[in-house]
Amino acid sequence: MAVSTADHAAVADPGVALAAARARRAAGRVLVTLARSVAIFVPVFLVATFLTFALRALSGLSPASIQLGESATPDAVARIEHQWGLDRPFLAQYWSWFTDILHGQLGASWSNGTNIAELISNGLAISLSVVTLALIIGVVFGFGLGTLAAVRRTTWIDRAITGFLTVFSVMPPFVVGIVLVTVFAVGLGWLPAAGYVPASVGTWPWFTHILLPALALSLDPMADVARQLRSGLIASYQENYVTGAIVRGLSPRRIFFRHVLRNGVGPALSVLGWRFPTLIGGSVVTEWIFGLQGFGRFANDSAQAGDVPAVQGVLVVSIVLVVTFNLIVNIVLGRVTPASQRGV
Amino acid sequence: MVRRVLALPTGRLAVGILSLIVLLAILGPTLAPHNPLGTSALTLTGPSWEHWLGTDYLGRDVFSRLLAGSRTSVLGSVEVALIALTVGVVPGILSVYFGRVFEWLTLRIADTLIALPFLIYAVAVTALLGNGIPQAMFTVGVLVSPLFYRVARAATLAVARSQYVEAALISGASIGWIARRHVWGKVLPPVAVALAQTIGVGFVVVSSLSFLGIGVQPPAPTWGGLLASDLGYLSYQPWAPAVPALLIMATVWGSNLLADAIRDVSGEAGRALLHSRRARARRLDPAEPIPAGGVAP
Amino acid sequence: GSGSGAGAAAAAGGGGGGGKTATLKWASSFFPAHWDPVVGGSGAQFRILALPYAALTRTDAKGDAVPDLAQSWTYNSAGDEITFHLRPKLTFSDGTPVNAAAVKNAIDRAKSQKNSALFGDLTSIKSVTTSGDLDVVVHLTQVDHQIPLLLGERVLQIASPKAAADPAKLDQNPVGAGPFVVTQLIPGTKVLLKKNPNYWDAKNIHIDNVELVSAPDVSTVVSGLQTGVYNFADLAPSQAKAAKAAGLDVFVQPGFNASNISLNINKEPFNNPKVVDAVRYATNRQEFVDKLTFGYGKPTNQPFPPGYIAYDEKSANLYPYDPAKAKQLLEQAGFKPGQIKLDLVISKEDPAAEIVQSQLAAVGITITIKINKNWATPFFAKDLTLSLYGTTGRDSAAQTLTAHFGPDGPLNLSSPYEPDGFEAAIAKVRQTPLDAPDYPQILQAATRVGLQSKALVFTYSSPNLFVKNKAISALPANPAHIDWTGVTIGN
Amino acid sequence: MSADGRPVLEVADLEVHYGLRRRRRRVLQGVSLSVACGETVGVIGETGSGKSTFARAVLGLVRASGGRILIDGEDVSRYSPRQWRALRRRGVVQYVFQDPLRSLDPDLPIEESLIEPLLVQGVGRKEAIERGRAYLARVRLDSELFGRLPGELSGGQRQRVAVARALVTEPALIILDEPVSALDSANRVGILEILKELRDAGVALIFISHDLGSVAGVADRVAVLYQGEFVEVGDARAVISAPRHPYARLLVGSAPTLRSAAASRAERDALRALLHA
Amino acid sequence: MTRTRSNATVTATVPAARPADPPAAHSPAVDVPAVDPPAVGSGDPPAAQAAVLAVRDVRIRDDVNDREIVHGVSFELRPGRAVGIVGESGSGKTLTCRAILGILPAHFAVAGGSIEIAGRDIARLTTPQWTDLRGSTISAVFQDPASYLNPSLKVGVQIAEVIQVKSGLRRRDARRRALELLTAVHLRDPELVYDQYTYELSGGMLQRVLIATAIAADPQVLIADEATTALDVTVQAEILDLLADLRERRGLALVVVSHDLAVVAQVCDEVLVMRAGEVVEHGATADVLYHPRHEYTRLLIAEHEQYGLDRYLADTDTDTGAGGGGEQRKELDGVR
Ligand SMILES: Nc1ncnc2c1ncn2[C@@H]1O[C@H](COP(=O)(O)OP(=O)(O)OP(=O)(O)O)[C@@H](O)[C@H]1O
Ligand SMILES: Nc1ncnc2c1ncn2[C@@H]1O[C@H](COP(=O)(O)OP(=O)(O)OP(=O)(O)O)[C@@H](O)[C@H]1O
Ligand SMILES: [Mg+2]
Ligand SMILES: [Mg+2]
Repeated sequence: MAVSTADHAAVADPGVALAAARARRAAGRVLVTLARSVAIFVPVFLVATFLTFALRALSGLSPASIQLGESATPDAVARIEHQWGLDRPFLAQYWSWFTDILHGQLGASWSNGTNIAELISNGLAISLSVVTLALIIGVVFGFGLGTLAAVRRTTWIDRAITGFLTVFSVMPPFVVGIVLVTVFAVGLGWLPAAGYVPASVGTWPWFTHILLPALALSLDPMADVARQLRSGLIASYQENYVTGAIVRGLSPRRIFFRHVLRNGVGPALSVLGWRFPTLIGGSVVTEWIFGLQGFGRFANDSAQAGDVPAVQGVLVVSIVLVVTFNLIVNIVLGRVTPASQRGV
Repeated sequence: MVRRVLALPTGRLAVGILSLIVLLAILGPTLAPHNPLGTSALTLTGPSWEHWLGTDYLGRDVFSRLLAGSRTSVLGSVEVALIALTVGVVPGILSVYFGRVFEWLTLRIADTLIALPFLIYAVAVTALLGNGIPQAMFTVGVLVSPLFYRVARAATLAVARSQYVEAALISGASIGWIARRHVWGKVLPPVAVALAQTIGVGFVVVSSLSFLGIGVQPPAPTWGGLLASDLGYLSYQPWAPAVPALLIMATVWGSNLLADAIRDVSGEAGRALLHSRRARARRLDPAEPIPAGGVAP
Repeated sequence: GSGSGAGAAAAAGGGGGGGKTATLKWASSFFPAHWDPVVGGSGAQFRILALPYAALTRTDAKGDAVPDLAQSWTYNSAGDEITFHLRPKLTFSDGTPVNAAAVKNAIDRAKSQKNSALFGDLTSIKSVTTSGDLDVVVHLTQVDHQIPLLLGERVLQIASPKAAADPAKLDQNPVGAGPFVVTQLIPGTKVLLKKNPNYWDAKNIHIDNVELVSAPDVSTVVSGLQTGVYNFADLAPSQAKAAKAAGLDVFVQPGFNASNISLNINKEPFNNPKVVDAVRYATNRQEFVDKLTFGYGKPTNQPFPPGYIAYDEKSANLYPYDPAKAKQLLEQAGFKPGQIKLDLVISKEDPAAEIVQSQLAAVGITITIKINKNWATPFFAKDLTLSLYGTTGRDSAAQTLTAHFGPDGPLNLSSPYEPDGFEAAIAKVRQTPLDAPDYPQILQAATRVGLQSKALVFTYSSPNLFVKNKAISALPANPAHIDWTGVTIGN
Repeated sequence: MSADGRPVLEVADLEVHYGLRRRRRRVLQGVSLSVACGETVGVIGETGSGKSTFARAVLGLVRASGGRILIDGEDVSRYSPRQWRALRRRGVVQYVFQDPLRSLDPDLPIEESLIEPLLVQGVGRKEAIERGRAYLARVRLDSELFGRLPGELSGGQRQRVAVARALVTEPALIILDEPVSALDSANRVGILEILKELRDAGVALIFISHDLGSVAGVADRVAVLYQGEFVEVGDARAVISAPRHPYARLLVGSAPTLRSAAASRAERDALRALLHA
Repeated sequence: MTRTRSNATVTATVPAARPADPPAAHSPAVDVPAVDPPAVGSGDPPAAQAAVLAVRDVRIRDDVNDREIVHGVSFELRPGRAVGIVGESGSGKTLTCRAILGILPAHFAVAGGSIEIAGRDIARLTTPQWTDLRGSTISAVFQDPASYLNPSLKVGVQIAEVIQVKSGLRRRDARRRALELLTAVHLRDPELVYDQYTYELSGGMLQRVLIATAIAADPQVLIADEATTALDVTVQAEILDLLADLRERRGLALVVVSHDLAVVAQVCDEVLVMRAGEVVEHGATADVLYHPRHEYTRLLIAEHEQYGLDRYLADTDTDTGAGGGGEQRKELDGVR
């Protein structure tokens, strides 16, 4: 008895040590991914912010035309521009803008003088709710459909799914939005047609309010994920290791979930990283339709109003969002397919 | 490649749809029965013999406007795709061969452009720098170019590291030779896929911009613009958006189908697919698409 | 499951009938960017700012000035000094008393604050003094009997001087003495207000809460009302049919909106009066009304709709639609058809531009529509040759006229040009008390002179359209103003 | 032996590293070899000992980190890509890749891959096809296979295509990396006979193989590579029949023959022990 | 008649002389001590002597150009026995193996004949039945081992997976068993290898891992299609030892495809010689390799001998008489 426990301990110990080593290696990998992504992030951020800032100089817009309305005489314009410091040299303006950004200051809106960071954070909760839900819907259904199509490929199921996906993905989001409102809100009365209720008021109202916009937004990523997954899976089915797994007598299900999916999911996941900016962009349209006062609506309103600092703020925030999201995707990707860490 | 695409029913369908659209783009403006800009007192009428698709809010013939708008619309999204193509593919391929500095720079630029949500950026740029389809197209084109950059680069990388390129190198082949003979064939299908996709994206983006009131240059008609303005008069003509929407969808659908078909027939997998189709046609017993293992090896 | 979503929506939208809290849910396309009335200026947002702010005067259904914070006013005999007598014991929502000092502060601020959008409207005012706690004496630069109309809701909403000590803060936290008090404000998107119990006319305000949000796309506004997300909204004329079909009330708020084609006679080809006349004859006003307002608007060739006190019937047919004559005039001016090519610069997409384009094309003038976000800068710098403008009008007709026809009028694209005799005619208007029997004639005479201006071709007057849930009772028909006095929200 | 003494290839003190910084590992060290015209040198050795790396270094596909390589008298160790291209285009060296599947463009019919070296040299297409077919016939490949993609051939068929491609430019030096591993003995003999003919025609060959019989039959000299070093270089028959270095002995001892099985595990373990000692 | 093996480690003493039975009808009386009965319960009585694999006149057709590639291959395999397939490159050896495993490339099909694994006709197998059969009854190892393992899973996990699925062991036990297997295939540091990915291992190591996966569920038949071609002879020797070991201890039956006649001679009891899809000769190894009847076989052997190591080793024996491995070798006691 005693011997056997001792034995057991002796066996267990190296196991624990090994597990620890494994955990350390995994953590190391995450750190490396992180470091690499940050190394990418910094130049991206620099270039993107510069581009963003250059927009104002190129646009020649000024806060005066927004603020002054009918009293926008040239004198008044000059006065306002001076007040905003727009008569300083370009690089000096960029520098102070950039240092402000580093401090989390996005400046004040031209149209209402409010702190842009505050305005954006107001809208962000809404947009992120919608975008996240859209992403979840898109990913869940995209994975389901893509998988089904790949497994049943070249059958009518595959063709039906691919057809369905293309039809849905090619509908402009605003058409989808209006159709959804007409059917589910006005027609069936199941869901509210517009507006937003914060989750603090109640999870269910919150959910019902964001469901339609999220649906409208989810079709595109759904189609894309499904399509990528389908071709990824098909490609991965052609690999020898699948033959190997068949020969070892693993069930088709198991082969699919453990072997094919793992290797075929890469492109679909990296597409997700890509999709995020598109979704954020898409929220411009959906929020405009669904009367949501989110980030996209803010972006559109500011752009339409010619509120350059607000637009710059929007771009900076979206860059940060996208980069963060990509970081997450990269880490997930790294965990799912360690082989992808080689080379590139 | 063309023949292989045409061998697929979906390929034929895609090519059929797209040729119709191209025909429309070429002939559309001359086919228009009415002056697409000519207003009349008959506004927002339903379909009639005189106006097949009714008239719009200014009393213009919708059918004529659709026809007249086809060229601008198609050219617009083709322009997006071509801009993205040139801006993306060339540096994508060169990044593999032009040394580390170039590689690093282009990679960072591509990362940057990816990070910019392009609809927001397109809204920003066109709103701030002036309205007009060309600006919108250019912006969108540049912003989606990383897709091409990545696709081209990945394909080129895979080829560049392959032994058959080394084999060609050992025979004294120049970079140009290798690009023509080995790289091009591998890069082309994914680029074609990306191109077809981008044409679709172009359409959707332009119509979204029009919907937001950006990028339209009245009174010149575009499908996206028509769609967007029709949505404002739903109570008068609830069916009106269907027509431009269908045209847009058909085009995008056609390009996506084409993209899928190209993907399906390119490379080894494509040849295998064609073989199995031929084989199935020969085989008498029809049902046995999946080998006994339950999954295709 | 499925029902509860609708239930939530309905509960949110019901607005509390049956004696519970009455909530106004207003989706506005003109959500104010600024809540400091001095900065906000006199554009369309004043209707919303009128929720938290009150002014010295307001207008009644006839467009006459009636008491608001001031219970009465008196002119001196020369007519260059007016004294407003305030209601006693009123306070702003921060507790500061509404007194003469507060009014003086408001006027001074409007005249001198750096980012004031109002100083152009107040050129008649020389200075303000207080006389006792409740009397405000306004000293004028000229005899001007328009002041009670001028210092109404439109131009002089009065903010608490204490809050206004920090204008930037006021801009996001309005403090006034109006019928409602702002409880929460999310800039650019949403504002919540509750009834102000200390409003002087609080007994006639039957709305407990207001939720004001920025409206979604026109095509979904109606469905928002239908599903109870809103119960009141601005309405695009094209949606009126849908709104009616959905069982909603569509009502036309009387107003004095008027749209025009602005010409710059300092530039080619409008320095040739024949070309200007050609444009005048080429304009078919009825087409604008039919295609843009869906029958809700009226054609007008003056800066206000027909029926308005300043509307000059005698000038109604000044330049009737006559394309043949227009062509002839162009020919006389030496222009062949298609020879004139012009850019029509506008700030955003507008079907009106397409109509102008097609009408001018019919007489041989080729127009290219240019949409320019930066439009305001060249327009107010008078650099454009051809543009469009629509004004919401002013309570004071004299103000409307000077804005369009005066040499420094912001809407006069041909500054410093003015029609002959306009200045004298306007001065006469100002010198005439509003209740003088010949005031309308004098005013219309000024309009007549103004209409000689070659810088403006008026086209049509579009109405202010609103849509509301039937539970909301009818609104008072005060021109251009939205007045919630007496309005109830029931079942 | 037909070696005329003039070296086509001279490798002195070759050193090759793989990887960067922390992952940097030495794969070859102090490798020296000289191959004369008409001489065949066999290279045998353990998996992963660096045989392919040696070949790739000689061909300029990996950069040597030390030592000198002279091809046809030219020092190529510091050649620029342009110089390499000029040298290669002359068709002086050719290489048969170890993995024929990956060294043939999967999208090109094998005939196209085959004539590529000729086309690069500027030979007209028609002539190139003619010459290419002659070589395909020479490696006994059925003419109906010419239009197939590499993926549609059996292992041995692919390998013969790869060999034919190396021969088609008639180079002075050919490095063959496992050219017969996937071939049946009849086809193997065919290839080996071709190699012998080439050798007799004055072509220098480096023949890398696991098949000791083939090496012994074709090579004049044999080099035994073990952990990145040549541990034994000498006359082919002598090395095969009487290996001296423990590894060489292990290698020869491990090979079964038709008539006798390989050495028993115990014997091999003994040799291994000797090796690690 | 019966051959005996002295010990567990394989020595060079492989099959004693056997009567030249007609290959298809091996006498059931032969050898092989204590073999597990077939794991898959079929209707057949559990006779140890029954063929675990019976290939009868299998024809394989290419549907694309509608041609028959393999024209009738037949052999039977009993527990503990090994059959070798040699022959011309492109003659259809790999296709035959794939047909047996039910994994022919897309447009190939078995056009005639039958294949029985453990008494069950594979033509009638459903997918779940196939899944059951593969791994635990029949398994395979191919050339190019790297591509047959999943690049994104640790190799150890892939072995453990088979054990878990096939033997129903729990994760921890499966891991222990996998480590045992890694030790059994003579990998030096099994714990380390367990946690490595394919790209971190050399070809020889991978081939051994692949064999470990293939035998993880104790199959009765193992198909080795050129499994040692890419390996150097020292590694090859170890792998052959391993296979012999498995035959010995578990009664594993082998199908060995190789171009190296020497390997076949060392491992197999029975040989098929194929050429252009045709089996030209079939018989006991000793008969076929040492008394070839068919002309092609003769050619094959002659060609092999031409570059066979024997020549040089024989040289040594006579010339130097010492030094090389030659004199330590035991002659294959085939019929000479
Ligand atoms: N590109 C590379 N990067 C890093 N290491 C490499 C690379 N290529 C080969 N190696 C390593 O270098 C060593 C030598 O490899 P090489 O391919 O030269 O061996 P080999 O002798 O040809 O083996 P085999 O007989 O299996 O072909 C091996 O350990 C291998 O893992
Ligand atoms: N995927 C495929 N597509 C088309 N033909 C094929 C395919 N695979 C094999 N073949 C053809 O089938 C025939 C038999 O091939 P198989 O791979 O069985 O040969 P093999 O005997 O294994 O040869 P080797 O010893 O060279 O590997 C060959 O002529 C080959 O060209
Ligand atoms: Mg090698
Ligand atoms: Mg084979």
